[in-house]
Amino acid sequence: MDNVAAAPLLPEVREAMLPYLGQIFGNPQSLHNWGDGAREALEGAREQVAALIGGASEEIVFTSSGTEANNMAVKGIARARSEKGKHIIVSAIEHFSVFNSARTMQREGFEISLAPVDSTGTVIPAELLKLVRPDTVLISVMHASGEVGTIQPLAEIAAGLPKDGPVLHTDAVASAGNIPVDVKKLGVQALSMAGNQFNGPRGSAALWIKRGVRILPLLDGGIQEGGRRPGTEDVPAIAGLGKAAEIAKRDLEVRMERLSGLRDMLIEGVLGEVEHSVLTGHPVNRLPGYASFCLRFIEGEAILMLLNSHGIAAASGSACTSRALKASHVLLAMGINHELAQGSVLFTLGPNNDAEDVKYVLENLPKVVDRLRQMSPLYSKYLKEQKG
Amino acid sequence: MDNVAAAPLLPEVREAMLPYLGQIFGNPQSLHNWGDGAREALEGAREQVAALIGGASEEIVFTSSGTEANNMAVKGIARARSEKGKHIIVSAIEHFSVFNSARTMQREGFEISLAPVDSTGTVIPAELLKLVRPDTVLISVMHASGEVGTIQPLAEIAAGLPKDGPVLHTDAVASAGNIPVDVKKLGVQALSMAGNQFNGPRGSAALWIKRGVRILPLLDGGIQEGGRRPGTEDVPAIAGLGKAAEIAKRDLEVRMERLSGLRDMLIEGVLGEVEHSVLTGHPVNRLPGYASFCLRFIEGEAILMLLNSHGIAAASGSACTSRALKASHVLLAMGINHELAQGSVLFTLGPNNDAEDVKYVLENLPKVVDRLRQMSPLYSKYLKEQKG
Amino acid sequence: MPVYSEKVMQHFMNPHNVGEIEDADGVGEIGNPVCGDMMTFYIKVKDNRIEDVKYKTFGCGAAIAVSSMVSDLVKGKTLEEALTVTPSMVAKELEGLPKNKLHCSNLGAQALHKAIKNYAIKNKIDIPGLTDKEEPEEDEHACET
Amino acid sequence: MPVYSEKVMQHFMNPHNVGEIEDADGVGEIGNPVCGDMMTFYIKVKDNRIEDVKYKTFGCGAAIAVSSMVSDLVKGKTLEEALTVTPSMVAKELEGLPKNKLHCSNLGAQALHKAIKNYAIKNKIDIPGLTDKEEPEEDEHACET
Ligand SMILES: Cc1ncc(COP(=O)(O)O)c(C=O)c1O
Ligand SMILES: Cc1ncc(COP(=O)(O)O)c(C=O)c1O
Repeated sequence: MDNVAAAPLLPEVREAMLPYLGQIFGNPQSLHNWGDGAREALEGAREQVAALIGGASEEIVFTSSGTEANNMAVKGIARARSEKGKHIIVSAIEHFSVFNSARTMQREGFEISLAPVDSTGTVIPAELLKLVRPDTVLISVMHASGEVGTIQPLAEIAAGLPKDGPVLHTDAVASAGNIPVDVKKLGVQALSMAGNQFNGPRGSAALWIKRGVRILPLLDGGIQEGGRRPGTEDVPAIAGLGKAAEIAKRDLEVRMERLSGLRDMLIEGVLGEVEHSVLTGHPVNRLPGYASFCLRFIEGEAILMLLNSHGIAAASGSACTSRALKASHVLLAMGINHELAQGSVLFTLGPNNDAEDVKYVLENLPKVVDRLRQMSPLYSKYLKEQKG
Repeated sequence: MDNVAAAPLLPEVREAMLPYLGQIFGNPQSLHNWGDGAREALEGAREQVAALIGGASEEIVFTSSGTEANNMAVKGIARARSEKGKHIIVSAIEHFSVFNSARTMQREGFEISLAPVDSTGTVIPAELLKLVRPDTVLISVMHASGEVGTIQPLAEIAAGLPKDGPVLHTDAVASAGNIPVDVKKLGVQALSMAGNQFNGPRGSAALWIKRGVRILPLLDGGIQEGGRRPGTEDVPAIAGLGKAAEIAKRDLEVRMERLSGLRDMLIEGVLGEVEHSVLTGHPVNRLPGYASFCLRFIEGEAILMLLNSHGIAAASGSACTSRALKASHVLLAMGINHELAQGSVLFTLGPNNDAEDVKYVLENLPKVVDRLRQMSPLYSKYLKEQKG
Repeated sequence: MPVYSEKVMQHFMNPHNVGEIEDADGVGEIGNPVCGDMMTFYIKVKDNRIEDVKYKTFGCGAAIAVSSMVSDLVKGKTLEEALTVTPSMVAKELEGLPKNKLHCSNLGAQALHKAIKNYAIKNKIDIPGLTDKEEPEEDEHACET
Repeated sequence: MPVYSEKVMQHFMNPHNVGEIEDADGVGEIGNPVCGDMMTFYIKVKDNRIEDVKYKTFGCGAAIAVSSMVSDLVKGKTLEEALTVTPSMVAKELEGLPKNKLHCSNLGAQALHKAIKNYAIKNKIDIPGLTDKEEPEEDEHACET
């Protein structure tokens, strides 16, 4: 149940891509006929993606990943607006692609403010709005967290911003295609999304930028995507992204209902059956397929490895799973201490999961946890303290 | 015969990609088993790509396009070395992804020098070496031109550089997979390449950076590609790139011989049968599949459109085909005047082309040219001048 | 979504009225090869009407289609009527042009306008709609319009 | 190319000698949960030999495998022999560890070392190979080693 990292490609999406891996191999920039099929695929996908988020198709720029879309948004908008001011606000729980892009802008002379979150991982609009200054040119707040699933009150933030003030960007990589996303309702001027987060292909992502908002390209080069994102277009990936967007829009409600049901079953089960477990993120305002926990006294990587031996895939925000060997900044920003953060585990449910899967996790997770606790010096200390 | 823009995917490459569009949908960063297949694909491809260019696999960073690889090289190396100096040399015929990246560095305080080319589009090593200064930190010279096919004397340039002096980067997007590319023989420290230029997939490209050469990432984010190029990896595209590299290496000689033969047949035919036509680029040191010309008195876009009506795909460096409405800077740098540059046409031959195709072009191109010349005020002026 | 409309393609593939008129009553030339587009329009005038119109065009697909469309639009028209042909009319009749090719539709109307002006000057007549439109002088170095 | 070697996986899935020794002759604890890894080693010494060794480990797969391997390597050895077990030996016996997990193999050897030291102090004896290796004092805030 690691659908985020390993979202299966929908068969329909695959079908939409295959022609472009075969005979329709044209270049959309070419004048000749063979380019026309590719151009149609590109423009069709642009409309499908725009429709998913309520934007206009000319406002969509295709990129190669959510990371690239976020880099382009943060750096491109900040650089384009640097004459108006050099202050950026990002939330404390942004993905590294936003967070580190902001840090790069810091090296380019910008000042960065971090908007805090509460214990559910929710940005506090009043706190964020207090940080806004006359020279604030960009605010980036994710739409939903890919680690704890919390959905952010973007519309409330947008409503509190001065007119013609900062540009509001949202990283909707974890949310787009999974919950309703409407750029107008959210009140944002730029939005990042990625196909592989809703059963579309890898290498397919997009940045929506409201008409009129200035942005400098991240990549310099030729004329593709109107010069905003040059480089030979990955037509099969883009065609797949379009199809995935169309399907996501079509099936959104049904899918949300189904996944929320499974998620709640999993959350209740884990909290009920695993002692010393806590839910991370917001209890209600969370992504449909996201069930995330911290399990005390044990460490995430070990949990994942044992789950894996039972055929269960999951993710973790523990230090050991991060390669940088640092516990998730998202968990820490929510006030979870380092020790508890080590026991983080995240299950993400997708179209291939059903109640049987959830039951299977609920059968095996307690065993895995127990086995690791039996090995844990922290747990034995805890038991001794309880006794003594 | 527009194989560059529309290179067909080799069936074997397609086969190598399909599994990753299906069941093996794991994330190479995941700890669980499903990630292992993806990780193996990634590391296997890294070795295949490294083998093609004579580098080490840890020195390969996958990117989404040749454009991105060039941006990363030019900006990343210049930024990483900016304390050593702020001077960059690029040749006058670089692709826009190198050229405009250099211009971006100019806005960041670097000085840029342009190394001139001769009338065959060849960089003159002695002229380039004259431009080298103590504060030159980066030199970028393409390996082969994607517009006129000329192969550059990189080894000669490398040999003339001071030890521990500037980093030499080459844009081998047009050459890698098509002619022998060996980073050691070329004497470069960084090299860009792209899969779709040798019948690999779109969205698959790589930057090779010699161990020890410092580079700042272009994209900020997570830990993929060792943090040098974060973002969810496009596993199918990378697997396809690996396969295409393997095949290119295996078939290189046979393919070069076959394509050079067809190319020379096309060049001789055009020069013989189309009056007022000139070959652009080097007569001998050129990419095997590249036949490029300027045809006087007529304009490239119109030529392409009429060729297309005969089922022939080609490209042009004319102002009208460029969207920016500027004639190719490559042709102009070679000393070709604006008027002649308008009549540019480029045929690129690939694995699907044979002698029949060349004959077909040679039958139809003269008709197309004639028809447009009959309409051309420049041609009628020329004829009147000849008479008068 | 091909680059050009069907109409453009029709005119490009089979342009109408291509050619020169040896004894033209008015000739107008515009553009230059440096910019990639150049047109020469020839008109034959009888009773204040454009009895015949021909042109030669060096340039892209749009330039050729625009020349053809302009010639169709003005053939048989009075000079005053012909002068009312605007670039946007031409573009509309062609079912649209890509944004970066709109300058071609300017060229077509301008070349015709120049041919009429040339006729007017040669014949020392004054045509309503002609003098009030000042031709922008071409600049060899400014190709974008 | 899985992250971990077969050997690491074997030890992780079936770690040897897990547990505590109630009446241990020496106890050594290292690491802290903030860093993600913590180990407590227990030894039972008889005739200068490690008659029994047990441990509890909080941490990643590598930390657990390393603990298991260290316990295997030193069980039955003399204290002097046990002190010759180095982190790189542990990593080698495990058929390699990912670069970013090498610090785990340091922890295992250090925890054992501490247990032996604890034994030496309690029994006021001097063991060759012990005093010349100064334990680096742990810093709560420096997790990387
Ligand atoms: C020499 C050269 N460099 C770079 C590129 C850009 O490659 P891409 O379109 O994959 O970004 C091209 C594309 O044709 C090229 O010919
Ligand atoms: C919220 C969020 N933003 C951005 C990203 C990065 O997306 P990608 O891996 O496609 O670059 C992720 C990835 O998980 C994410 O969850």
